[in-house]
Formats: sequence, structure tokens, C-alpha cells
Amino acid sequence: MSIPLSWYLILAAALFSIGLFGVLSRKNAIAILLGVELMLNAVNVNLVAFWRYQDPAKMAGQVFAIIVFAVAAAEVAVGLALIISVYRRRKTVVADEIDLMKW
Amino acid sequence: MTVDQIIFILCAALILGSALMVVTTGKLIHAALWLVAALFGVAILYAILQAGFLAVVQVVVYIGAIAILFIFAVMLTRREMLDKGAQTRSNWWLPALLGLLILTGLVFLIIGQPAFGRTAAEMPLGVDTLRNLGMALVSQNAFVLPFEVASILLLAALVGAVFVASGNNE
Amino acid sequence: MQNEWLYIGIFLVFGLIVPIVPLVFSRLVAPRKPNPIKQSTYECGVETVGDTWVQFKAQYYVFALVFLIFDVETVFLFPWALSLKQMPLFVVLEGVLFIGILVAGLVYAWRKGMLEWA
Amino acid sequence: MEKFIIWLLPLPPLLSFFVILLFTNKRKALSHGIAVGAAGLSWLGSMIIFIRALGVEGFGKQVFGSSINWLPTGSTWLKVGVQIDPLSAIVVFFVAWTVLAIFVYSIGYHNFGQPKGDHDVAGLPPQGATVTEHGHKHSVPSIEPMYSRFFAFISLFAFGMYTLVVSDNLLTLFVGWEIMGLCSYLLIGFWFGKPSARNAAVKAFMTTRIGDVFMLLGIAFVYSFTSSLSFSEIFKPDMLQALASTPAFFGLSAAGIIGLLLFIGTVGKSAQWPLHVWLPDAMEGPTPVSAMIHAATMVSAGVYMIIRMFPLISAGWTEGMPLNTTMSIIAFIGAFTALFAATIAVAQNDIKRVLAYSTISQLGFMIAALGIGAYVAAAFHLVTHAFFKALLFLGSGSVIHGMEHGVLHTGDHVDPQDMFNMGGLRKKMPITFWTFLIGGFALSGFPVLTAGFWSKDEIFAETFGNGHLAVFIVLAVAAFLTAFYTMRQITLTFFGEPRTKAAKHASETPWTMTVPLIVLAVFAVGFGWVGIPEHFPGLGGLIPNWFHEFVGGTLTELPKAVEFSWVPLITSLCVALGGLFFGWLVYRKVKSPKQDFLQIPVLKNKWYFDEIYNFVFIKPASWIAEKFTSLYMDQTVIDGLLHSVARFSLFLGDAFRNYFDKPVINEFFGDGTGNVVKASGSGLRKIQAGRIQYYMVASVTVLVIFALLYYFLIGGL
Amino acid sequence: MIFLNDPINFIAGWMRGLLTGWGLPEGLTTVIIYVIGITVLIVFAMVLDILLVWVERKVVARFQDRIGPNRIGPFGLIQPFADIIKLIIKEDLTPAGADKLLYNLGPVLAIASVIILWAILPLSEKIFGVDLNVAVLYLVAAGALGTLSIIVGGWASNNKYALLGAFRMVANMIAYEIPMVVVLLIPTILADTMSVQGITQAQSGMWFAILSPLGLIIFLISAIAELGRSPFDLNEAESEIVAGFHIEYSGMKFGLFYAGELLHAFTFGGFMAVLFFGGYGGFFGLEKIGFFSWLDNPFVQALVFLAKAMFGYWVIMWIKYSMPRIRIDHMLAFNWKFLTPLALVVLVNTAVLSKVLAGLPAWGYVLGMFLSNIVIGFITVEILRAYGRKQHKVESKLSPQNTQNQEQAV
Repeated sequence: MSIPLSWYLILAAALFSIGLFGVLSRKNAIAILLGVELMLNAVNVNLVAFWRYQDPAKMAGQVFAIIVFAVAAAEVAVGLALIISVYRRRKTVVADEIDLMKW
Repeated sequence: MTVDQIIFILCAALILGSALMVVTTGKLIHAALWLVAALFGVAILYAILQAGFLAVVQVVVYIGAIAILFIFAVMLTRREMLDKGAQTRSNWWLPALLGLLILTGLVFLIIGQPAFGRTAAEMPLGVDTLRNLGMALVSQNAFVLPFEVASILLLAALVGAVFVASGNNE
Repeated sequence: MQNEWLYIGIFLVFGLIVPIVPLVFSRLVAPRKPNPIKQSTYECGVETVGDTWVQFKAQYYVFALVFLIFDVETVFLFPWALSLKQMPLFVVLEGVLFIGILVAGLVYAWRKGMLEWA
Repeated sequence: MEKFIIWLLPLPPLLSFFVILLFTNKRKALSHGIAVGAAGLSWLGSMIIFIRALGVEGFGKQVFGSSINWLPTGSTWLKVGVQIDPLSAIVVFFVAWTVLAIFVYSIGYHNFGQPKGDHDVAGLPPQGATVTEHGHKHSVPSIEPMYSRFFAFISLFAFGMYTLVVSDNLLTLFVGWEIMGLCSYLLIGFWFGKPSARNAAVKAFMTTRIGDVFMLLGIAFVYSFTSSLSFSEIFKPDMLQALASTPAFFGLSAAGIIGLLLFIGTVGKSAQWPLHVWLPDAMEGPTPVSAMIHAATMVSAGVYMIIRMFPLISAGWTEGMPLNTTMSIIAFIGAFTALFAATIAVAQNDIKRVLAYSTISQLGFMIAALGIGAYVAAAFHLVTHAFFKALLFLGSGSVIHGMEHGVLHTGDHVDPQDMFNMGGLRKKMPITFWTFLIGGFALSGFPVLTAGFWSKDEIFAETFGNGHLAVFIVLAVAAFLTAFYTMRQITLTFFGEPRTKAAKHASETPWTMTVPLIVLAVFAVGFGWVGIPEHFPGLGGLIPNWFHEFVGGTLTELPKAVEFSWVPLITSLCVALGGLFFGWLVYRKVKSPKQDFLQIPVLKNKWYFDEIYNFVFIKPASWIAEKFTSLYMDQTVIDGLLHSVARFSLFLGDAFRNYFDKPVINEFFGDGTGNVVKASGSGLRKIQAGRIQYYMVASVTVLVIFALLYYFLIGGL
Repeated sequence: MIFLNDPINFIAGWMRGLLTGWGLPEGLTTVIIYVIGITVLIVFAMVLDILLVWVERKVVARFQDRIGPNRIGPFGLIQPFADIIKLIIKEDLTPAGADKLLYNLGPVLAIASVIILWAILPLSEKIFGVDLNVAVLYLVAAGALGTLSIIVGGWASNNKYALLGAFRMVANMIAYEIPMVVVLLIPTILADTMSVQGITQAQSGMWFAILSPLGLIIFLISAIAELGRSPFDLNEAESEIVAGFHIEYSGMKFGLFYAGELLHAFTFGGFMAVLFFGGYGGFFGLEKIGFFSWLDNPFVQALVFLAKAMFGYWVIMWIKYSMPRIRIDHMLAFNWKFLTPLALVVLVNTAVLSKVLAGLPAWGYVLGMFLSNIVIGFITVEILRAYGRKQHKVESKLSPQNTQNQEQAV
């Protein structure tokens, strides 16, 4: 393992930023969720990297990573379900046109 | 430059390149597939980090389930096969700027930390990561509560999603 | 440990190369005389009507949904299964509770009639 | 043993909530059976705990409690747990009684056993049903269409209340707090068919939310300082010392800031000025149960919390010293609210609104008492008030119920809540009358007999004894007004002759409603006697001042009882009797609002507070909205610099949305003053395009900006 | 005789010596050896695959009372090679409006997702690619790639039928992946490991097929569904959607899909052998007896394994060629309302019993497991029969209903 920890962290940071960019810049709600996935993965990379570099005997890192899996799954399931039901009513998936929530 | 450093760099290139495609490509279905590529790269990363279980789980959950879900959603929410018009907002530069700022800031901080420069110790022998993970998940003085709560979270997600997806909740 | 995954990696690469080989080969030897009729979409000889967008059933999505949730839950169960031998019976019951919650979701979807196709 | 019971205390209501919600929605009898059963279980548990607590010598030093590791925070654990100390024992005592009373009462109130309404719909109050008895048909009250749902809600409410009381840390306390906030929303808006109810629900929710945000800030502050949330940790003497000595902002100590933030939470929850506006509207809920929840139980939670936090607030303050800033603010707000609400109460005609404002005012008493450091007095008044105010509300509900019966019977559709439509009910509804009388006298502090007298007297004694004359006088006036409007209410409702046909045909309510009244009446009288000061002439010392010893034990050193003085005693006698007498004198002849000389607009319109809010908040907010909105509209054509400006302005608009137009929203919801609403609405609508990404971009921008600022100004992350 | 007892390590050791002798660095040597080993393994798999074409055609012919390929070469053994040549020199059409890259990616992924399974397939105690400690999940992961290949292929064809076929296939695969994954937990629990070697060795005394017959049945069913073979071949469903997701594919690309399916079926036969029939071993302790010690020879083991795998493959074929296609709504209902709950029940049962019976002697343990499975199976059958009777009444009332569902089922 001749890879310094910082490489992983920087990679994760880059992934996170890209995901953030996607979330902020995409029109399509589904594409926004794609960005969210990238961000979540960035988090996971950090978790696992720290697990490996701190103390592999302590499993907290991996456990949290798995929890993040669960969270990501839940988020995707509900998010996409919402998008689809909105699409059914309003025939659009463009985030800007989904502004029912004002007032 | 050792072997695993080369592997890491290739893998990082794969991840970041695909990630960029995800957020920029015009065709949504391609974005979803690029996401698959990026996530696969992350799985390789886990393998390099000797978290084999997570590597496989990454493939099973993300590529096997989440990506499929995305593709289904894309296909269910399109009127024609090809996406027309720009997929990116007119003022995409501001998010780009923000992303760059955050990235530079983070990199700056990470470089600043000498502690992050270190490389990993060899995996201690006789540590069965997988079994430890199982133990940690279920033993009372560790993470059994998150373990159960996760199932409740997933239950909630399932119920909520099914309820929303079933159109009859006017 | 590392080497196992190296092996898998190489295997994956080869697994991708192997099928490409015949494709390339046939690309070399096979004749290529495309024309619009050949390339038209095949619909039992009938002209294609409309584009390929079909209103798919949301059911597909719901199944994918339930599948996703169950998939993640099973991922939780594998470490549990591996820890059974070391742990007391109580741990088994934890897992059973976990599965019970799992089933509650299934039952809900069932009751909601989302598992019906029509 | 106790530990288990305490852990289990909140559970039965929660279970009943889920069971009713999921399974027994159709089976009305089963639903209320489950709910009442659950409440009974919790009641039993609470009583056991209480008795055992009494048994323990020096209970304040050795409390019941246990806690578990909940969340691993780095190396340490975030603990959650339960604890019953003297204070919470007392509170759990009255909570158990009142909650049980509500549950039983609701059965009768929602006309269980009556036929289904002819055209009742879910979301509207039952309209009555026509039945044919031996030939001729006449209309009777009909059963609530959402009967089971109601019991589910109040079960959840009870769960929240118990959680809040038994929790030994701010976290679970806050959880219970928020659950009750939700329940108040659900119950106020229970008849969501009525627009007024809907708006009142939103108003209450929003207003309390403001308080909660600050409270959450306070909690976070506590955690960041003490890295723990459990009371036992925070209240360690050295910890308090540290908090009191650490300077924070505005020249306040950390303890002061935290106390203030938490107090704002109380202001929201206990409807203190300036966040009092929601409580009167909360009376839209099913009369009177949700009203009773909001008036007798839930709002007590706010006071309970702030009393609980007293050691923190008074950190570095010992009796006799001048008050520190936080305490003075609290004292001021309390006293002011007490007087202010009392003045409004005298001009209300809706029987419930009178009680609502009197609640606000009484809570003001407690807050003021706490502010001047009268810990025990505040707790004492909290308990007695809970009992007699519960009694009063249930009584008023009973009155209204009787009136509704009369309305249905005679068919002349007068407002069954307007006191000017009543009169002479004492003959029609004797039990209600007597219990209401007891409650009213307790509220106005009728000497010696009633509980209210003792608790108020103690507050007076403390304020006077510790030389806070201003507070003393204000409270005295408030007390006089209290007695006055109470008597006004009693007179208008029960004495004189019936002023409407409906009142003529009003009838006594079923036993399910009267029995709780009687039970509460007993406490409204009896509970005062546990707190008689030793040196009280005549009675003093017959019963030792048990309450003082018991609750005082909660604090590290027992607060010394203030020495007896005739002045506060005389004062309280005068204001109480005088108020009652004047009330009777003025209103015994009054037949209609016209003869009521107090129907002056400034009071009727609650000092124009809603209008003031409209002016202060809506106008500027909408102005800003217009400006920034136009900027934003242009930003597609003007160059990039303006882009970011517009983004930032969007952030501002967002902030305004959160911190201004929530008051705005709830204000204009509270009483739809139409055109202002339209103006502000159209103004703000543009800025809140509801486009999630703008909000995200804005917040991220601000995040980055602040990060940069932080780095370059403070330097070094 | 060292070669006969441990061929792989023998050759590997020899080559390692050779290469390091040439002065190559350690890491590179490893890589080279891996590459060679992998090449050999994959080539073996592909050749086997080609033979499978022949086997399939022969077997189906026998099922359908025909002779099957018999002209080219002895018993038509050369037939498949002829097929391949034909497929390669056939013109390869790409429909207009197809998504070129993905269109080509589809078949490649399809066969790759099968080939990578061979990396963990233990041909014998000594002859195997790699012994992952998460092998069981690896199987599922490969399945995920397969799902992806289908949806990609179907989408890229830009064809209604293809997309529909892909959708149905994917819905079908993911649906049946749940009981599959749940059932995969059972060998994991019984063997207390996820590595295929470990699972195989755990069965040297007693097959898991006997400890958990229900698990075996569920695995078989869901495996067939995963393969998308009849009775679960809705992806093709000629009568409804012509040829499903590979309708537009022709020439070698189609050939790849086809070959992938066959190899996949065989591979699943192999995994069934590993997970439930003791893989290369599992002679009930027979090999302990001196006279039978030759059973431990790696080549013998490999033969045994291939035989078992072939048996599994044959069973799959048997079912395929003797079962009608199931309607999609029935199929999904069967999965969600029957198979998944049953699988969960079996899982819980196994988990609890493996703890409770742990103290008992071996025979008690086995008996308990087996009987519990029988009981569960019996109860299930009873429930099904009760349901069936009820259903029968209903159907007899409104029989015309069924035809309508058919169209809706698209």
C-alpha cells in the first residue's frame, strides 16, 4: 500500500465537487439525483479510506459505508418515485418547472 | 511509482472522467451509464483498499439496483428516445465556479495536513474483515442499533416510495 | 488479498477482450453493404409507426423499487450470516427481526396492490 | 423497578396511537377503549412512580433515572435516558391526571353513542342527526366522524408529553416537545374543513416553530459548550461555573445566552408575548379538548422546560443578589404578558377565548416568578394552574356542549360559545356550574380555600419579599383583572336569566364529561394545601410546607422560604375579592354586548398586535421581495456580476422567507386581512419560485463565501 | 506424480522459477502467470461453450424426438464450429438510429458477465481461478452486469420490441434476484463462509441439497429466471415481442448473446453443484477410505465437478423444453407472493436451526434440517392447494378475463 491517504481524500473531494456541480447545474431532476449519487460515493470513499488507514480492526468505517448504501438506496427510491409521480401529473422532469412548493 | 499507484491513477482517471461525463453529457441514459462506470471505478477503489465486501456490494447495489432504477426512471419519464434541448442550466458557470472553489479549498486543506501524507500499514494478518464486520453489525456494544434502524429506514423508504409511485394517492 | 483482486481485475479485462475479438474479426471478414431497407427498424415487416417511445407501465418501476430495497437489506444480511457461528442465539433473533421488518414492507406493497401486474 | 416503569411510561400511548391509526379506525368503541386504557396504564405507572418518590427521603439528591448509550460520537457516546426528580415527579403527577381526564372527557364530548350525523363529513364538526322518537322527529348531537382519529392524535400527544417529562436530557425533551408541536397542529386543524381551523393550525405551527428554532440553537450551544445534553452533566456546579464565567456575545455569559435562547423556545410554546398570537386561535380545535391540551398541558411544557433550566439561567446568581440580565428579561416578559393578556381577556365574549387569554396571563405569572428566582413558587403555580385551568376548560367545553344541545333542540342557530347567548345555566347544568365556580375561584385566587390562592400568594410573597416591587405591582393588577374577568365570565354564563332559547334548553352533559370535572375540582381545591407557608397566620404549620421541601430539593441547595409579610397577603386578598366583587357588580345586569362598557376596540382587537405585525413584517418583506425579485428577473440579461448579486439577493430573500415571512405567513393566516396578504403574497411569490436549485445555489454560495471569510479573517481552520 | 496432484501450482512454480531466472521483477512475474492462467481458463470456457451449442441442440432434439445435428463430423460434433464461421462471415446490420457504442457494448457485456464467473468457479481443490471470500456475492454482482447488458442492448437497438423485451427481462431478472440472494445466504450460513472452496469443503460430509432441499429448489427456479430461459423466457416471447431485446442483433453479436446464454446456463449448473451438491467433492466421506483415495485427485475432481455441472445444465434444459411459457403477471406474482416469502421463511428456519441444533450430533443436525424443510414444504403445498381451489372457483366464473390480461401484460 504505497498510496498516501491524501490521494484518496483528494479524489473524493474532486468526485464530491463534480457531483455538486451536477446537482446545481442540471435541469433534469433525475440528473440532479445522479449528482447526489456521486456525492454520496465521495463520502463513502472517504469513509473506507479512513477505515483502512486508521485501524482496520475497528469496523466503524465500513459499517458507516454500508449505512450510506442504505441511505443512498432510500434516497434514490423515494426521490425517483417522487419524480415519476410528478411526471405523471405535470408531464415534466425539469426541476425548474416543478415549483409546486412555493407558498 | 509502484504498481498499485499506477492502478490507482488509472482508476481515479476512470472515476473522475466518467463523473464529468455524468454531469455534462446530453443524453440522460448515457449519463446514467456513465454513472455506472464511475461507480464501478469506486468499486475498484474499494478493492484496492482491501474492502472486498464493499467492492462487491458496490457493484450489487449501485450497478445492479440503483443504476437499473435510474434507467427505468429515465425511460419512464421521457416522451421520445432522444433528449431535446440543453440538459444544463444556462448559468452553469456559477455552480462550476462554486465546485472549483470548494475543490481547491478542500485540496488545500488536505495537502496542509501532514497526517494525510502517510501510507497505510500492512493489513494485520489474521484479521477477517468480513467476519469482524458481521460482528460489529450485530453485537450489542457496537452497531446493532444502526443495523435495525437501517432496516426501519429502508422500510420507510419502501412504503413511502410505493405509496408515491402508486398513482392513486390523489 | 491484494492479488486476488488483481487476478479478478485481469480476468475482467480479458472477459471484455474475448468477446470483442470475434466482433473485430467479423468486422474484418464480413461483407458490409448497408442500405436503408436493411437498416430500417424490424417490426415484422411493417413500417415503424411513431418513434420508439412507449408508455411503459409504472409497474416496472415499482418492481425495481422493491428489488432495490430488498437488495440493500440482503447486503446487510450477509455479514449477519457470517457472524452467526460466533454469536449467541440472540443475534439470530436480531436478524430475524430485521427480516421481519423487511417482510412488513413487502406486505405493505402487497396490500397496496402494487405487486399486481395489471 | 422504578427505572423500568419510567422507561415504559410514554409507551402505552404511542402503541395506542399506532394501533388506532393502523387497525381500529373503523371500530369507535375499541378505539377509545384502547386510548383510555393506554392513558390509564401510563396514569398507573405515574402514580406508582409518584408514591415511591414520596417514599424516598431527600428525593432531590437521589433521583430515579437510567440512561443508555445511544449514538457513538467519536470516542464518547451521546446518552439518552429517563429521570424522575421532584420537579418532574410533580409534573408527571398532574400530567397523568389531566391526560386521563382528557381521554375520558373526549368520549362524551365527541358524542359517543349518538347516532351518525345526517350529513356529517370528515373534517367538519358534527352537524347533528335527526331521530324519530315516538312519532315526532327531533335533532340530537351526532357522533364525530373522525372519532378514532381524534383518539389516535391525543394518544400521540400524551406520548409526547410523557417523553418530555421523563427525559433526562435536552435531546429527548426536544423530541417530545416537537411531537407535541405536531399534535397541536393536528388537533387545532382537526376540523380541517373549516378554513379558520386550517389557518389557526398553520399559525400555531409556524409561531411555535420560531421559538423552536431558537431553542434548537440553544441546545446546540449547550452541546458545543458542555459536549453533553443530559441535565445531570449540565447542572454540575463546576460546569455551571464555567458556563457562567465564559463570556459570549452582547456582554452575556454563555449561560445567559443559552438560557435566553431556550427561553425563546418557551415563549413560543407557552405563548408568551410577543409570540402569544397563536394560542387564542388554537381554540378552533375541537372544543374544548385540544383547547385544554393547549391551555392546560402543552403550554405547561414550556414553563416546565424553563423551570427545569433554572439552574442554568440562574448560574452565578444567588438569592438576594440583583437579577442577572437573562432573569430580568424573563421576569419582564412574564410580568408584561400577565398584565397584557389579562387586559385582552376582559373584553372577549367567546367563553373559550377568555380562558385562552387568562392562560397566557397565568403562564406570565409563572414566568415572572421564575424570572425573579422564585423557583418553587413557579412550579407550584404551574401545577395548581394546570389543575384549575384544565377544570375551567373542560367546564367551558361542557357548557358549550350543553349549549349545542340546546341549539340543536330548539333550532335557533346562535353561537354556542358566545357568553352573551348564555345566562342562567346554573339551573340547567348544576354540576358544570359548581365545578366551574370552583375552578373560577381558584383561578382568581379566592382566599384560603382554593389552590390558586396559595400558589399566587406564594408568588406575591416572593416578589415582594425579594423586593421586586415593579413586578409585584404589575402582577397584582393582573391578578385583579383575572378575578374580574373570571367573575364576568361566571356571571354572564351562569347567573341571571337565559338570554336565548338555546340557553333555555341547554342540558347537563353525560357522566363521561362531568366525572373528570369533579375529579379535577377536587384537585383545584385540595392541591393548594400542600404548599401552605409555615408562618401563615392561623393555618401555617398545620400542614408542613411539603411542596417547598419536596420541589426545592431539586436544586442543589434548598431555596430558603421567604419570610412572611402582611403586604402581599393583604394585596392578594384585596385583588381577588375585589375583582370578583366588581365582576359580579358590573355584569349581573348586563344583557348584551352593548351594555358592556369594556367592549372598547383596542382591547377587542388585542391591542392591534396582528395589525402591527402586518405592518412591521409584511410591508418591508414584500418591498424587499419586489426589489430583489426585479433584480433577479433582470439577471438573465445583465452580465455575470449582477448574476451573483442576484443569487446573493436570492439568499437574502430566502433568509427573509425563513425569519420574516414565517411570522408574516402565520400572521396573515391568523386573521386573513385580505389585501395586505395579496400584496405581500404576490410580492413574495416571485422570489420564492420554489425552485430548489436556486435555493441550493444560494446556500452553497453563502457557504463558500463564509468559509473564505472565516479562513481569511479568523484564519486557520 | 507431483503434477498429477497439484497441476496448477506445479506449472506456476515452474514458470515462476523460469521467469525470475530471466530476471523479471516479482510483480511482473505474478502478472504474467496470472495472464497465462486466465487465458487458459477462458479458452477452456469458450471451447466448452462451443460444445454446449452442440449439446443443447442434441438434447433438445432428443426431447422433441428428433435426431439433431448429425451431418457435419461424427454426431454433428463439428456443427457448432460451422455455425460460428457462418455467424462471423454474416453481414452485421446496425439499425438506423441505433446508439452505436451501446449497441456494440450490449453483447460484449452479456458474455463478459458470464465469463467472469469462471474466475471463482472451483473446478477442483487445486484447479481454480481465485478463492474470493465474498464469492457468493460476486456471483450476484456478475448477475448485475448481465442485467445491465440486456437493458443496454435493448435500449440501443432503438426498437419497440427490443425495449419491451429488455424491460420485461430486467423486471424478471431483478425480481428473481431477491429469492436468489436470500437463498444464497443459506449455504453461507451452513458453511459459515462465502468462499466457494469453503462451501465445497463444508459439504464433504453432507450435501447442502439434503440439509436444505427447499433452498435448492428455490435456487434452481430463480436461476432459470435469471437466465431468462423458458418457462421464464419472456424476454424473447416470440409470439408477443418477436425476439425480445436482441431482435435487431444479427451475425456474431447475436451469436454472442446466444453463446452467453448457454454458457450462463452451464455456469449456473456449476454453481448449483458447488452450493448444494458438494462441488468437486462431497462423496459423503467416501474418499477417506483408502481404496477410494483417488477421488481426491484434482483431475478426477474436475471431472466430477463438470459432470455435476452438466447435470444441472441438463435439468435446466429439461425444464426449458418441457414447460410452456408463463405469463408475465403470473411470473412476477409467483415471485413476489410465493418465492420470496418462502425463501425468507427458509432462511429464518435455517438460521435458527443452525443455532439450535448446533449441539446435536451430526445425524441429528442433518435430520432436523431436512425434516424442517419437509414440514415447511408440506405447509406451503397445502396453502397453495387451498389457494388454487379458491382461484379455480373464481376463474371458472370469469374465464374471458384472462385473455385481456394478456394484452395488459405487455
